[in-house]
Amino acid sequence: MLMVRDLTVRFGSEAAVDDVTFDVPNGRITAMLGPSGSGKSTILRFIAGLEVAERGEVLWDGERLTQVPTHERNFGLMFQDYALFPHRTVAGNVGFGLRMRGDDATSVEQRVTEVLDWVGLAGFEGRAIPTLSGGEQQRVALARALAPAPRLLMLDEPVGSLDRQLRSRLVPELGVILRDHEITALYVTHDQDEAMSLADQLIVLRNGQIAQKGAPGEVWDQPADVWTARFLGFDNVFDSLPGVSDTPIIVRSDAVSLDDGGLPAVVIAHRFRVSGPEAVLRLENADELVADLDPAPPVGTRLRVSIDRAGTRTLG
Amino acid sequence: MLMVRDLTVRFGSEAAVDDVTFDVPNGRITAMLGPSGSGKSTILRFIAGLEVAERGEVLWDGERLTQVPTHERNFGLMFQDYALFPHRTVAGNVGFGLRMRGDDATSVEQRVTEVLDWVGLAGFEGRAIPTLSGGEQQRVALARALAPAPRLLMLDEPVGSLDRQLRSRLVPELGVILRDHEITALYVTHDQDEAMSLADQLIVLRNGQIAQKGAPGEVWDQPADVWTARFLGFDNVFDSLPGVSDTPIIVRSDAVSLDDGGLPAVVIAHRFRVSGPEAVLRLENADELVADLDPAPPVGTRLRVSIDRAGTRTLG
Amino acid sequence: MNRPGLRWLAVVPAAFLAWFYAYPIVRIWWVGFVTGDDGLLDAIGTAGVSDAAAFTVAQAAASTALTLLVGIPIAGIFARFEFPLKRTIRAIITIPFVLPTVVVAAAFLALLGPRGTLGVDLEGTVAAILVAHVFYNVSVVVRTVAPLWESIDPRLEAAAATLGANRWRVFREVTLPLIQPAVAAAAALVFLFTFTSFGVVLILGSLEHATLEVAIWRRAVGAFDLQGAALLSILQLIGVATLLGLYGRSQRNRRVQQNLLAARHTTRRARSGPERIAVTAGLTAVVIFTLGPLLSLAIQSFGGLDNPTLSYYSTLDQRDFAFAVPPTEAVANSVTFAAVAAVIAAIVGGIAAAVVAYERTSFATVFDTVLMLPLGTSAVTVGFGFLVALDRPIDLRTSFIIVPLAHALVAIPFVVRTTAPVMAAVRSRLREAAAVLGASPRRAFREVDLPLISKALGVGTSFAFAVSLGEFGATTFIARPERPTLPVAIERFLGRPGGESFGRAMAMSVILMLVTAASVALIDRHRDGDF
Amino acid sequence: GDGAAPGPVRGEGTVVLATHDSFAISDETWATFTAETGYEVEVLTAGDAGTLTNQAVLTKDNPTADVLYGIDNTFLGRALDAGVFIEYESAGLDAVPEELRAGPDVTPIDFGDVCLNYDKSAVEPPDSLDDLLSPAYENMLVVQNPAASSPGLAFLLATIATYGEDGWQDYWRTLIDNGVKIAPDWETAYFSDFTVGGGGDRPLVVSYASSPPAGVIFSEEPLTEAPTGTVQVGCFRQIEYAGLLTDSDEGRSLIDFMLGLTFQEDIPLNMFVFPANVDAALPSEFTAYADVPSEPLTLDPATIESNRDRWIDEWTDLALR
Ligand SMILES: Nc1ncnc2c1ncn2[C@@H]1O[C@H](COP(=O)(O)OP(=O)(O)OP(=O)(O)O)[C@@H](O)[C@H]1O
Ligand SMILES: Nc1ncnc2c1ncn2[C@@H]1O[C@H](COP(=O)(O)OP(=O)(O)OP(=O)(O)O)[C@@H](O)[C@H]1O
Ligand SMILES: [Mg+2]
Ligand SMILES: [Mg+2]
Repeated sequence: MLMVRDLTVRFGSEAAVDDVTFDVPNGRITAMLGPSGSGKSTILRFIAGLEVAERGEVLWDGERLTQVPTHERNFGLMFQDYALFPHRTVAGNVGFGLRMRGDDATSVEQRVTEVLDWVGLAGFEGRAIPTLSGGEQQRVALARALAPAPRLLMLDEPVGSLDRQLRSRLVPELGVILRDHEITALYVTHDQDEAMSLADQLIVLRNGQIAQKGAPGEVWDQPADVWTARFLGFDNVFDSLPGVSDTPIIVRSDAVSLDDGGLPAVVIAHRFRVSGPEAVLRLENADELVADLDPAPPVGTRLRVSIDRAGTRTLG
Repeated sequence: MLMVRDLTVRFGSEAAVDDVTFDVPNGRITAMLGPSGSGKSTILRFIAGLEVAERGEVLWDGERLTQVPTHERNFGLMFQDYALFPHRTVAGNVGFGLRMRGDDATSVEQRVTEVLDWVGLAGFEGRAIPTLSGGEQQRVALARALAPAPRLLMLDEPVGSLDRQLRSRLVPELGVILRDHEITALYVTHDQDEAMSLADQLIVLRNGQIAQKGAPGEVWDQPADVWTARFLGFDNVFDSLPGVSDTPIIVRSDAVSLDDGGLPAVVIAHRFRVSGPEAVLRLENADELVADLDPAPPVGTRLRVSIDRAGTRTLG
Repeated sequence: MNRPGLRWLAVVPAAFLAWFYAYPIVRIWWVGFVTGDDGLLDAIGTAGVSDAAAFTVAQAAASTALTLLVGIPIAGIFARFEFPLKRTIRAIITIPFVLPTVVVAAAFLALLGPRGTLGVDLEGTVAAILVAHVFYNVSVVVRTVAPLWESIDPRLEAAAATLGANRWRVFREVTLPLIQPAVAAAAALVFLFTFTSFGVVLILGSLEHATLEVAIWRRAVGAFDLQGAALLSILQLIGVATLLGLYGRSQRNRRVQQNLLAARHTTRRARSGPERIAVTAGLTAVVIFTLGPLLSLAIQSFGGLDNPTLSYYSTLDQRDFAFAVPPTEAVANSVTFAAVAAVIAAIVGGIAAAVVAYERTSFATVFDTVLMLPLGTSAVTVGFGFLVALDRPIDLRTSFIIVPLAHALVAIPFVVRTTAPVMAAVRSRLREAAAVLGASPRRAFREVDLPLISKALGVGTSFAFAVSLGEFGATTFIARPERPTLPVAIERFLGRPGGESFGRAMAMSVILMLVTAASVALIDRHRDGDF
Repeated sequence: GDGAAPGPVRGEGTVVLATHDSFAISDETWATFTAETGYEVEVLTAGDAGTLTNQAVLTKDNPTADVLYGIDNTFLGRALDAGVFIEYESAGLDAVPEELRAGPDVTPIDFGDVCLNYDKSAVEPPDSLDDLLSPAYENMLVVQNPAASSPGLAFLLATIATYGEDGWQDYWRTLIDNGVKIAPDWETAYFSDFTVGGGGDRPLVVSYASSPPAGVIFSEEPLTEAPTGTVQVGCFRQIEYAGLLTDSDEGRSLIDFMLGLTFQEDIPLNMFVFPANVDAALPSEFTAYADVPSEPLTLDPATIESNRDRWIDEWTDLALR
């Protein structure tokens, strides 16, 4: 089990990571979400032993790692900006960890082909890094981090610049691989769906502090607060909603329906989503409400809507 | 108007861009989607004058640009890997284009503050690039490209590593800015929603060729083919569906409902989405069907489902 | 991206070399062959020549290997760590580079001579030559390699560590390949320098060991057999050109563009215990190695430890005898020459480096090789060449500029070798970014490349300055207006019997050291200001 | 160069003197010259005597100076062969002893004797070069490599002058068996190996007859007696000449001046050699501590020129291989 205790990392005066404590159970996948600049990469770098903390420590199965140098931790880290070796070919990059481990040439080659194949870069072995497209580079970085199957694998937005289709194949498969090899994983992502579908545990960071922590289902069922709910991507998050709730509440867009007895509102915009068009309504108290109204009434239409309580969730 | 004609770019033997032709009307935003390695960045680099083509040319308002050097084209390009100047501060990067243009120091400073403010990096002026987080760097790159308001702005996954919340603020605002300044834009993204909400025109690339081109609405209503539909992120895309359609068809997950007289199927998995859980069913012909069944029946349940024609779309 | 329109810039360094190098040596060869009698047979006939050639290559190779061995770790310490007195130490290790051989010889004999304080007698052994060469050149390695090394993105090394590479593997697999161009450059410089080593071999080396340089000098000066000398120097040049050719080939396609960072983002204080120990040990070792001999000089300049005195310094500037050059005058002359030489070298060398770095053509490779030749050509050949060649169109032979010119000729290779590797490593992507933001290629160079390379360029320039302070190259063989420099002043004192002369010579040497350290530190400070 | 040339402008009251690095004369002397002749002097220094000679030969067709000074009898032959000089008989020659002269081309200006110096406190001076072969002087002598050092060459020539062209080799072999030490140059020999100069362990060193006075003048504490003495035998005389490179009046007047008393009497304490002009008064240190050997050895410049390289090669073979 990976334990991070009271971690505080300061750059100059302001703290990038502020008293963070969490565990990652062996063989489990923890997803880390948080706004840009909230300290995700810093935490990973610290766990890898690449960052000195002002306070706090990291333990593996109870053993303090503070004195253990990076290369002896057997922690893999896929850097957000890849940090691929510019002087090595794709194969040279992907096989690096295996060679360091002392695998013999043939098995290295075999494994490299296997992993490259998986990320959809079969035949790229000989390519020079600068000739790769952005997404190809990201996949090489992913392959490089995964190849040696370290005991802990930290992935910093591993599929951020891949197209959704490729992502929706890779991410679930990645989950299977990690579980099969019992690799403990720490996974930074900006894609809620990714986190949901992959993670056993979710950590939401805010300004270097943990805003919420828990199983994905719980977190989505019970966002800790309005900020977290909004950050998680819920559209209709209100501190209160007249006539519906006077505590913080989330309303699913498909819980909104036309109802002459309902709240007065006006359509101020349309939003196009793959799932179909959505209407953005402004309520009397100026709150905005996104509603799945199909067909969406033209902008400007005044109407009344009611909210199906089943589709709402109260917070806190 | 930007015109790209018969563009073919070859690296070694294989063509990265293969006979691509398209226009970007003045002041309009065109979104470019395509799998990793499909040639998006290459096209942008060519338009900027950074890549030599085997065939084809780029024109601006009818004028051939082949002989016009990059720095005289007044085309902005935000690089996928940012290409920030490591030896300049944030302000030095963002203000670069303005200085090249010959703006005086004060107006540069002013504009820099303004743009940084917009991308949420107020007060970062003096920061050194290597000390920025990934997303912060991306925002600096975006600000740098936007600051001089070039006549054509090309953005290569400008918000890919930003959290959804920030994105959902920036993207629409970006659209407004572009339209206000009548900046013609070419926008590479992997996020369908982004493309939908922002673009006037959509270009889908596949292996360096244009798979489909058109207004976002059209494209989503009528994906050119199964590949395009799947790439655009539709879950249930079938070459044919017994008893429903024997031509290619898309089925919305919420068009699936339990029906004793329907197709026999078995629940093989659950998928968690922000919008709620989804059940993955396997039909008798081994096709997989994703269905919004709430509550989702436990995995292994045998059931029968029918499909609401209203929620289907036939292709081609 | 090949930077267009740079090739024509090559005319500047090309013209410089043609006028001040190629033409003179060809002229002197010509003179040699027309005036020569049986020199041909002599030169080749002398059994010594083949031995000399063999010994020259052998000692140069050994010296280079040793110097790299000592220099690279030190370079690493400078590139990756912050420590107190950094600039001072960097300046100190540059001092030996400029000291006259006689002085260094005296210092070494005081330590490693028959009655040396260290108790080992290296006098006249090959070991003495090698040790002296390392002593002279270790700063060449440090100052050539550090600028590139400290610009390398530490995240690459971090990535290797997360993949299980220990420190050594990280160095072997990541760092070394990335700094390889700079290492090769340093190797080339040290090799050429020791290949044409003269004084060290003559004074410290056992007298039967003669390098080609010594042989050429003996033919040209002692025997005035210009034909033999010409033949030998052609032989020498062929050797140098061959080696440089191989060097050039080895460097082709070895360039890796990378994300160069400013030193302050890549260097840090030593953290763990081992780190601290390594850094401290390394620095202590090199400082002792450098300062040891220097201190023994300093001590002698104070009349020894038993009854120290300042008299040598106080009497330095009383012009009681005409041959005694007052230090102020000597310093002024030295610094003036050095400044002019450094400026010439920086401009010509900088342009040359740009051509070499950005032109990926075979032309560039050849050009690169040619640029290095002056460093591998015997000083006497060049010096006498000046005499027979530089009298028209305008007579430069006796003008003030001849001295800095001669120095610049030797200094330019340093500027090129320190600058080009860094230039070549600058990501063209950055230039592209500048271009899309409206910067013309020239502007892009100024705004993007220059800041990234200015440190390396500064190192090159301070080398040029040092080369000139040390009076390297052809100057001793050309007639020059009587402007005695520090080295000349030192030699003059040494040319007189009596303890006081010796003391004064040592005092003058100490002044030379201080001037060197000060000017180097000054140029460094200026450079450290950059990004 | 022509009138357009930078650096020395010829004529117009400037006379250019090319000489070796160790040339030195006081400013007052030059002031006198300018006062007397109206000519300014520009001095070019150019390495050692050998280099100086070669330069003169190389620039014969387009000299860099009007007058060359500092070429000695060990190199004179080369310059004479090449005919770099324009004949000039200065009036002052009358005051110069016959044995210093070397034809109409050059004018002797000064001379110095390369002699063995000995540490008075450590050894009795040898009475002949032969003595040096005796066990009494085993491991006592340090000499310089004639290939690299001018006094070294002079001492070699002295042995050749003494033992003849066929005899000197045997002498050297025995000398080497007797533990002579060979230093690369005068500085090393005098300051590192000589017992007096630098606390070395060799009480006998090849140096100059003028070294004892110099040693007194430049000693740390004032001395009443020179710690070193000059061995009177086996001294080789080096004579330095001046020669006219351009057919110019300023050149001639410079040579005249160099033979004059002002210049001649300024020579000893600046260059530690003896003035060629017999009328020139010597400084007290010289009269007190320097004794000029009665019969110094010499060789004919032509002989030296035609054999020097062969001799040096032979010496190198037997001494260093
Ligand atoms: N210099 C090069 N040499 C060889 N192949 C190259 C070079 N540059 C790009 N390619 C190839 O051209 C194809 C298109 O590259 P491009 O960068 O345009 O893809 P992309 O659409 O931007 O992909 P991504 O979304 O991953 O950035 C890729 O397969 C890439 O490997
Ligand atoms: N070397 C540094 N000096 C100063 N500030 C730093 C340094 N490194 C990081 N920071 C700051 O620390 C904060 C956290 O950085 P970190 O990279 O962990 O953010 P992140 O969560 O990874 O963001 P992103 O999602 O954008 O990558 C950022 O505000 C960043 O500006
Ligand atoms: Mg990050
Ligand atoms: Mg791309």
